[in-house]
Order: sequence, then C-alpha cells, then structure tokens
Amino acid sequence: MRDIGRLVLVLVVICSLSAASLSYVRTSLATRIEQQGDYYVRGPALARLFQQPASQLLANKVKITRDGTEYPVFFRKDGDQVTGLAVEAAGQGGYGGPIVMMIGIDLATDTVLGVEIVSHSETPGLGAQVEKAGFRQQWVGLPLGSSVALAGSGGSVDAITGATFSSSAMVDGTNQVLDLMNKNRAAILAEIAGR
Amino acid sequence: MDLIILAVGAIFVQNILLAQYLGNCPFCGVSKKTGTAVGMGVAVIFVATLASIFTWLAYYRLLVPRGLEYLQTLVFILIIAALVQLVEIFLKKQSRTLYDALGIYLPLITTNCAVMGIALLNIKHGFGFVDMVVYSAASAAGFALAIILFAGVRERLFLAPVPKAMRGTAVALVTAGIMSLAFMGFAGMGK
Amino acid sequence: MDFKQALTHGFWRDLPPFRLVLGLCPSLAVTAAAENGLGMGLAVTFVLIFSNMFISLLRRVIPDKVRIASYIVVIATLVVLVELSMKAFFFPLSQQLGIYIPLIVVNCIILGRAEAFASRNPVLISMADGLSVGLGFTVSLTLVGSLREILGSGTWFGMGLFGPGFEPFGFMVKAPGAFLCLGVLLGLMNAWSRRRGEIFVQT
Amino acid sequence: MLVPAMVLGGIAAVAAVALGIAARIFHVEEDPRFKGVADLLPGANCGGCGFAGCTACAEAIVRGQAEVNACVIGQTDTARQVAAFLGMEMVDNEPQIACPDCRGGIRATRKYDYAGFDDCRAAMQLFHGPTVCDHGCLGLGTCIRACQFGAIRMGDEGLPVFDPLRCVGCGSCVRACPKGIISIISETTKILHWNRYSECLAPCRQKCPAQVNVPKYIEHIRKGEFAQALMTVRESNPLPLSTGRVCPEPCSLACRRQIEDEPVAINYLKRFVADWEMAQDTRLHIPVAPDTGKRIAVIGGGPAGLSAAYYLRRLGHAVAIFEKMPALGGMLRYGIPEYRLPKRILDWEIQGILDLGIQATCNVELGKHFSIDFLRAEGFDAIFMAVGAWLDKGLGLDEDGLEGVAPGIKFLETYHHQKEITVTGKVAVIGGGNTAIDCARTSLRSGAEKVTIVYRRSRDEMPANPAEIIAAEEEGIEFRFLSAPSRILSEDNRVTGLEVLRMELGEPDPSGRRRPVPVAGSEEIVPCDLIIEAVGQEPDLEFLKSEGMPKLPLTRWNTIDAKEETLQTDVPFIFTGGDCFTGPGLMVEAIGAGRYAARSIHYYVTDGVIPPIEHRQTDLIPASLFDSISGVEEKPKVHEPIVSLEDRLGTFKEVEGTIDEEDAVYEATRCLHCGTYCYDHDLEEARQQAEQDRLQEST
Repeated sequence: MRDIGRLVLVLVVICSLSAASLSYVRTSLATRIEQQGDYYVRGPALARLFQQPASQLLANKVKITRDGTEYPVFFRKDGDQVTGLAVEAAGQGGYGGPIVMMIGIDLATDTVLGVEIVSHSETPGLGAQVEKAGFRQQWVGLPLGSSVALAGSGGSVDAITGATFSSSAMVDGTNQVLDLMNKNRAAILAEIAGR
Repeated sequence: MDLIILAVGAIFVQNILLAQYLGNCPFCGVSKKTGTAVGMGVAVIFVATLASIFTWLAYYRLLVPRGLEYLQTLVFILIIAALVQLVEIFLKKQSRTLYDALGIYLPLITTNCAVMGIALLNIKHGFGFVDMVVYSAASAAGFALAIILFAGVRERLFLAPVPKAMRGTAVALVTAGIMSLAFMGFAGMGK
Repeated sequence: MDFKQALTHGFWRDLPPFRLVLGLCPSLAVTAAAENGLGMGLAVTFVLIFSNMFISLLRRVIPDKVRIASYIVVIATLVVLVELSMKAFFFPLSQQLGIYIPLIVVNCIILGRAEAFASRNPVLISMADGLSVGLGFTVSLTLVGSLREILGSGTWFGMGLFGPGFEPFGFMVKAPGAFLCLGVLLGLMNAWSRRRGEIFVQT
Repeated sequence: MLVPAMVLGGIAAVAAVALGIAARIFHVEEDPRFKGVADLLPGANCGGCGFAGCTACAEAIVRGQAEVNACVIGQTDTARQVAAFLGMEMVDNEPQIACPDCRGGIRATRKYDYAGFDDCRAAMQLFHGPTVCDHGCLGLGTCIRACQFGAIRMGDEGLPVFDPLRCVGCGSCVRACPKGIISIISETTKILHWNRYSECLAPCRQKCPAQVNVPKYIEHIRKGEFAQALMTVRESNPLPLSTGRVCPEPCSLACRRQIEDEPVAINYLKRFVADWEMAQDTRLHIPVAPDTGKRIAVIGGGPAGLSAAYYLRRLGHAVAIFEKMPALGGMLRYGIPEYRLPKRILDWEIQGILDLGIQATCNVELGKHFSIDFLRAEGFDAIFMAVGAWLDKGLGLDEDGLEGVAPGIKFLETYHHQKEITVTGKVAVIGGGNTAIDCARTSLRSGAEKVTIVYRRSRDEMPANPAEIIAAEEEGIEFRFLSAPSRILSEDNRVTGLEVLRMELGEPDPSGRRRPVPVAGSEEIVPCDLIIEAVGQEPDLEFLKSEGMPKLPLTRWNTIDAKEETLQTDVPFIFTGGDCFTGPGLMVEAIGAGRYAARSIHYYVTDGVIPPIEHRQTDLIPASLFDSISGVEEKPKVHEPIVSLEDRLGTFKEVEGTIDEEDAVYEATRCLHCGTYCYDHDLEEARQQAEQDRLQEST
C-alpha cells in the first residue's frame, strides 16, 4: 500500500505543479490573448461593419452577460454620442458548429446596419456561402424590436439552397442579438457610459 | 432525424480518418490484417464513446465553472489514459475472451489521436450531451469503417506487384489517399 | 549515441515521419500550407526539446510504474504552454492549426523520444536529441506543406508564384492530396535509400 | 493558482488511486516476462510494430512471435535491453529468418513449358506447376514481390536468395509461396526439426542417423564460409570434432556421386571445419534460447547424453549431467583409443558444450550415489537416461576365471585408466566390430608380438569401418575370417591358445548377412597368450534393482524399453536413448537419439504433450535414390594425410590427419547437392542452357 501511496504522491505533485505553472502563464498572458483574439477575429468584421479601421474600435468594448451567455459589444462614438453598436453572437445549430457573427446596429435609426461573419466551420461551397454579400444583404435595414425567421418557417430570410442548417444558425444568432437589444438596451448604454 | 444526420455526417462526410486526418498512426500500423482492424475498430468505438462522456462531463462540470478551460488538454489526456487502463485491467480479469478480442487493442488507444480528437471536437462543436454521445460513437464508427476497409485493401496490396520503393507504408498512404478521395464523394450528404 | 549523432540522426536516419513512421496525423492535417507545417514543426520541436529536458532531469525521481503517466503530464503541460503562447503571439497560426495543437500530446514522436532516449540519457544530450528530431520533423512538414501549397494553391508561404493564369490543383490541399503527397515522398525517399544501398526496415 | 492545482491534482489522485485499487482487485497471474519486457518498451503504444500496443508487442516478443527489435521507436537500445532481459544475445547473423527448402532451381527437370502469368500461384493452378518435382521451387519469384523489405532476390540458379541482413522474419514470403517451401527458421525450430517425407532431402541427409544437413554445410565449405558450415553441423550434431574422426559415414553409402565416381568424403569435410574452429582457438558463439525455468537431469555423459544436454540447453532448459566415470565422454573417452580420437580434442569439444551453462557431476553412479526419486525431489522436471551399453557379452566358452581372457570394453577401459599397461606375446581378438579392431590395434601398440582377429563371417560382413580394417591390415594385424572360436586351451589356468572352427556362409539371416555354418572337423588352433572377447555389449542395468528406482520395463535384448516415437519410457518423465535403448550402435546414432530425446523432453516439459512428427522419414525416399547421374565428370576424392606406418606402431599418435583448406574446398565441389529429383549435372552447362533458353524466349 505504501508503494501505491508513493506513486499517487508523485503523480499528484507533478500534476499540481503543472497546473499551477500553467495558470500562472495563463494569467500573465490573458490580456494579450484576448487582444489578439479581438484583433484577428473580430477586427476584420468590425472594420467592415463600420467602414473604419478596426484599431480605432477594438478598445471600445464592453461585455454584457445575459442568461449565462457573454456577449461582447463594441461601440462607435461620434464625439460623445454613441451612434452604433456591434454585438457578437454565436448562432447555434450550424453544420460544423456554431457560427459566430457580429451584427451592427444603428442607434439613430434603430435598424440593423448589417451582419458580418466572425468565424464558422461550415462546408466550403455550401454552408460557407453565409459569408456571401448577397445572402447577408437581407439583414441590412432590419428593424429592431422584432425577430426574424427563415422563409420556410414563414419569415423573411431566404435560406441558402442546400445549407438550411447554416442559414438557421444565422437566424438564431440574429434573434439572440435582437432579443438582447430589445430587453437590455438601457443596460448596455449604461455600461458604455460607465466606462 | 437530426441525430441520424449528425451520425451520417460524422461517419462519411467528416470521416475522422480520411477527412480529419486523426488516428493515422494505428491506421497504418494495425491495418495489415482485417481481423486486427476489426478488433481495433470496435475497441475504438467503445473507448471513444466512453472517453467522450467522461471528458465532456469533466469539461462542463469541472473546468467551465472554474474558468479552467485552458487545462482541457491536460485533463483530457489524463482521463483518457486512466480510463483506458482501468477498462483494460477490468476486462483482463472479468472476461478473458473479450479481452483477447478487444482488450488487447486498448493500450493502443491511449495515444490514438482519434479518441483525443473526438473529445476535443465535441467541445469545439459545443454539443449537448446527447449530440455528443451520438457524434462520438459515429465518428469512431467512421474510424472503424475506414480502418476495416483499408485493411481489406492492404491484404490484397500485400501481394500486388508494387514498385519496390513504394512497398509498405508508402503505398498504404497512397491507397489511403484514394480512399479519402472516394469518401469526398459523400460531401453534401447529411447536413 | 554520442553527442554529434544525437544532433544529426533526426535529419536522415530517424527522420520523422518518413523514416520513423510516427506523427502522421499532424503531418497530414496541417500541411495544407508551408507556413502551417513550419509552425507545427516548431511547436513540436519546442515540446520535444523541453519534454526531453524535463524527463531527463526527472528520470531518477519518477517511479517506474507511473513513468508513462508522468511523461504524459509533462508533455501535456508543455503543449498547453505552446497553445497559450501561440494564441498570445501567433494568433492566426493558432487558429489555422486548431485542435492539432492539443493533439501534439498524443503524437507518438514525443512520447517515443521521451521514453526511448530522454529517460536514459543526461540532460544536454537529450535536448540535442529533441532538437534534432524536432527540426527533422519541421523540415519534413515544411517540405510537405510547400509541395501541397505550391501545387494546391499556387502560392508559397502565402506569396503568389504563378500569377492569375494558374489554375491550382485544388485536390492537393484537401485530405486525399495529403495522403498522396506523403506516400509519394516516402516512396521517393525509399528509392533514394535503396540506391545508396542503405539497409533499413520500413514497416 | 490554487484552484487549478487542486483540480488537476485531484483528478490525478483519483485516477491513480482507482488504478492502484483496480490493479489489485483485478490482478491476473501472468508470465512475469510479459511485464518485464513491456516495461522495457517505450510504452508509447503507437502501434508501429503492428501489434496492439506495447503490452501486446511484449507478449509477442516473449512468445517468440516477434523479434526483440520489433519496436520502431525503441531502436537498437531497447532491442538490446529486451534481448538481455530475455537472456538472449543479439546475434546479428542468427535471427529468425526465412529459409527456402529447395535446391532445385534451374536444375529441376521441367514437365512442360509454362508461358502464363508470371506468378507462382498462377503457375500452380496448371498441373501443380511446371516442374517435375512436386515440392520444388517454381522460380517465378512471387515471394520476391511479397517481401516488403527487399530481402529476396532471384539467384543465378533460379532460386530465391535470402539476404539475412534484410530479412526480419515477417513471414510474408511464407504466405505467398504456394509450394510451402519457405519457412521461418529460428534456432529452436532447427533443433526441433526432424526429416519428413514431404521435404526435399538429399539421400545423405536421409541416411544420417543424426540428420545432419550435409549438402548445406558442404555448400558453405565450397564458398569458404567455414563458420556457417560448422554452425550448420551443430544444428544436429554437437560433436563434430569426434564424429569427424570416428564416424563410419553412413551418409556416404547413400551418396549419389558413387554411381559414377567415389562418394564425397563427407566426414573429412566435417572434420576439416571442426578442426578449423579448434585451430582458431576461439569458439563460435552458440545461441541459447531464453531460460524456461525447467530442469532436466541427464544420466550418462556419453554421446547420447552430451547431445541431449547440448540441445536441451540450447532450447533454454537448465541441464545437469550425472556421470559414473571420472570424466565425460562415455565410450568416446573409454572405448575409442587415443590414436583415433585424442583425449585433448575430446576435452576441448566437451568443454564447448559445458560452456553453454551445463552442469556436470562425475564419479556419481545411479543406484549407488543417487536415485531417480532423489532427482525428482531435487526438482528435475524430466530425466534422460543414457547409460550406454558397457557390459561385455561373453562367448560362453567357460572362460570365467581363466587368466589371459579379457572382455573388449573392459580391456580398452583398463587401458585408458592405466596407460602403462603392456601386452606381451600373441593376442587373439574375437569379433568383427570396431571394438575388436580397436582392441587389436591397441594391443599392437602396447607391445603385442602378433595380433590375430578371429571373425566368424567374411570380411564383407565385418561391421567395422572399412577404413579401420584397412589400417589394421596395414599395421600387420592378421585376420582369420570364417573362423568361430569353439574352445579355449589353457595350462595352469593360463590361456595358451584358441581352438577355432572354420565356417561356410549359408542362407542370409534376418540381419541380411549370410549365416555362417560350421564345417565339421575343421578345428584349428590359434596359439595365443591373451584372448580379447569383443563380441558385443549390452547395457549394465544393475541400478534398476536399487532403491528409489521406478520400475522400468526392459526389452528382450536387455535394453530399456521406450516408445519408438518419443523415446519416452513407461514412466512419463523418464526418457531414454542411445546404446541403452538400441543396444550398441554408432556414435552418430547416439547423437541423433540425444537430439530426438531433447525434442520429446522439450515438448514434455513445456506443453505436456509430445506432438508426433507427421510423415517422419525413417526409410530412404525411393524417388531420391535415382540410379544414374548424367553429365557428372569423375573427379578424384581427396585423401587424408596418414601418419607413416613406422610412426604408428608403438605410439598412440593420431593416425589420420586433417585435410587442408584447399583440399576441403575442392572436395566440397564434388558434392552434387542432390535434392529429391535434382542434382548438379554440371552446373556450368545447366547455367548456359538456362541462358540460352532465356535468349530464345526474348527473341
């Protein structure tokens, strides 16, 4: 039994040391990792949404947590006035996993500016067509305060042929954002103001 | 229905061996005889499913609540290694026949990237529990399918007049490439 | 094995994944582009050098029965370290390599070298062995990656090579191309060894 | 930092404890060597070896299904450690490798011309292949294509040639060959192998009681590979130095060359390679299998005992020899005189056998100092009884108590013990065997005036080696053939003469020799002072009556009874062989019996069951005894250097010398390398013919 004791001890010590050192590294690198992620993953989407270099926008970031899900929200300021938001959401139900998208919102008109794909793992040539401008054009100008649905389910969004799963993941992500905006608009603005 | 589509997709379209390149070491090492390949395939189905369940639980019940997602690699490999060994010890004592048929392949699975890969993919895809179980079993079944088919081909290949330099692993890889090409034909099936 | 041998054997005699048929999965999966191959190779090299170092240092401390388990933990720790650093400093690459980075843990080359070499040799020579095998692996991966990228996308390390008229051989960057490319390279290498009259066993 | 450390540490602890407990609860008894080897392997479980993980690979290695260097990760270091652990040494030139069992090739006669698909299996479909020989190689090279390691190429003689350095013993060629003539051979399989009718066997190889692969070692000699030649001999004969000197060469009686020419001097060649090793004074490495943990007692250190001990040791068992006399060797030492087999050479040879790790105790006699029960109590798993046949048969002529009458073996034995014994006066030796000649030549060297050999049949029927008879004649020994002793004349209890009766040859008796019939009234007196009776021996089985002996049934010839097929006696753990089983026989028969018993004992102690040898070859295969050889030119046989007559008489110098290297290689070229149906016509001519055929085909 003492034999086993020694084995267990050695293993536990090694594991604990490794976990401790890793958590140290992780803590020291955490900010940088997040910045890198924002820069490479969200940056391009943001830049396209607001038509301005991402570097000006990446710092304008808050995180809103709702129902256990965290939504990163970026904002655009004209002077002191917050004129636009970009909310990121993960649309569930995609063929290769969730589709992460960013939805731009024009606060002046209360409409959707457009949608950009942050990341996806859909099949090239099929689900990957969600990236195509033609498909995404359907988002421009959607009013806040409602929800969307695929044409097949009586809604307004035309799905991509052969990629129903990907399309419905897009709809799912959009509805999450619309819902968040409708219910938490004040809280978000307060959070931004608080920075 | 969704689950069936998920399964078909995992077996054929995103075949773990031929499309995701996971588990190639045993694919080349253990595919020399059909019998061995069958044993290995079945053992992988069993272990991959079991390991996925445990790693999934560990990830969502242990790591996520404490914000330790970055430790997943470490935790997963520990769990898989311990689990495989436990199953092996248990089988050896309880059912020698089962052990001789499947158990002997268990050690090979610890370092089989297919098993670890499936566990990681489960997390990456963000599956719920049921989806996860189906996906894991189906992916492993895809592995089994590919390795058994491949072993059949290799048995024939063994006696084929292959140029000397291409004998063995080289021609096996080329064959795998052709099989992979065939599996590409499944693209678009499922979802 | 002396020091010089330890430093050089990874480049031909035990060149992975060709001569030492191990670590096939990453060789196939991440070599769609030369850059990815290089990155993966370097990550493996890093892990190899340091896993060899730690294991060589700990070889007298670790009891035999938990040897393998301890090695796996050491390797996994290093892999997570690589994963984290890559995310912090080479983010796009880390996205490209995806789950194949954590899968370095189960790459037999590393555990193999740890067991076959580091657990029996002093620190410096073990690190030299790690460096040699790791760089050999890097060279192989970069080579496969270059071939596949040039043929499959018409670029090399992202630089366009042929101009717009080139219709890429798209098959090469997909899974079948990976198998085919590796198989043919292996065959060529065998043919070369054969011509040199080397005796070696390719299982 | 604490939380992750605790989480991970916790997981590790749970896993380790669970494993520890499981390992205890579900513990399974296994061969400890599995674990030992598995611990030496990398444990990476990569599957590169083709086995299911390192444990499976370890099991395969221990079982001998995989080579010690099976691991692709571990490379040479691991292989060496595994080998050391298993008690094997890595021997570069003796791994488990493929061996073709056909010597035919282009020499084989064709039934028809085959122009089909270039594949042996395809050719097989058509009347079992185009060669006359049923089991011969078809030479289309399917095995070459099956080999993944490039270890096989087609040789000049139309036979696949195996490169032992490249061969890994994977067995793909064995599976590919439709004729089943390739086998994976390890040292163990070689030792356990006995000829079968289904094999391609040269007549000499069939005839040799020890089944030495004669053509193979001769071929090695021809190529100058003396070490391999000697190792080939040692596969079935551990005493090449002694056999090379005293063997009467039954093999050469079957030699096909004698149809047109003199037979090949097989024994000179054997003696040459054996002496070659001794002249180097470095012993060749003899591989020994890993220890099995079984213990075998060998009673009797003669040729049968030594041979059994040698092979049992090489199969991995622990062997102890118990010898009654002060030194090992049995009849070789005490029955064969110095001038035929110098003791110095015998000692060197026996030492080589003992060096394998065999324990030998001399001066202990069964029944007097120890018993079978004692050996069982000591933990011996099996016993090999090879006590020989040391009891001289008498003539039944009231010779008891007379001074001047000596039994043959007793005479030689006494001679060995007291080197200074002198023989004076006239000596009559009765008998026609080698013992009689040995007695005669020994007494001549010890001072006898005149030596006469009295034998009741004619010279052609003498069982002694013809060479010995000639040598004895040269030395001036008188032979009285067709004379049977009828009465011993004596004065004052001292022998003065021997009355003999002339004989005529009548009808053949069951032994095939013509029965001598006495001619009435033909009595003659041979005056002599010493009569040596060398008319036969039988085993001295007094010990069977002692305590602690199980009951062993005897045959009617007063030898120990055992099953012919296994040499197992009625007491399952006791095996027997050699003279005490067959009655007095040749040394090479005893050597064969020793290996045969080793095979039975090996299976008995490891598996418990001794598998019968299917189609075991006992008689010569008629097809192999072709009676004409065409295209063979006469080439004179070499002759051994022989010590001059003056030097021989009065000394015990070794009479025959060893041939030199040049002669040995020349003599080796005289071998026809017979198979069952094929032999070297004239290799050059056959080659040219094959070349012409090939040219014709291509045009």
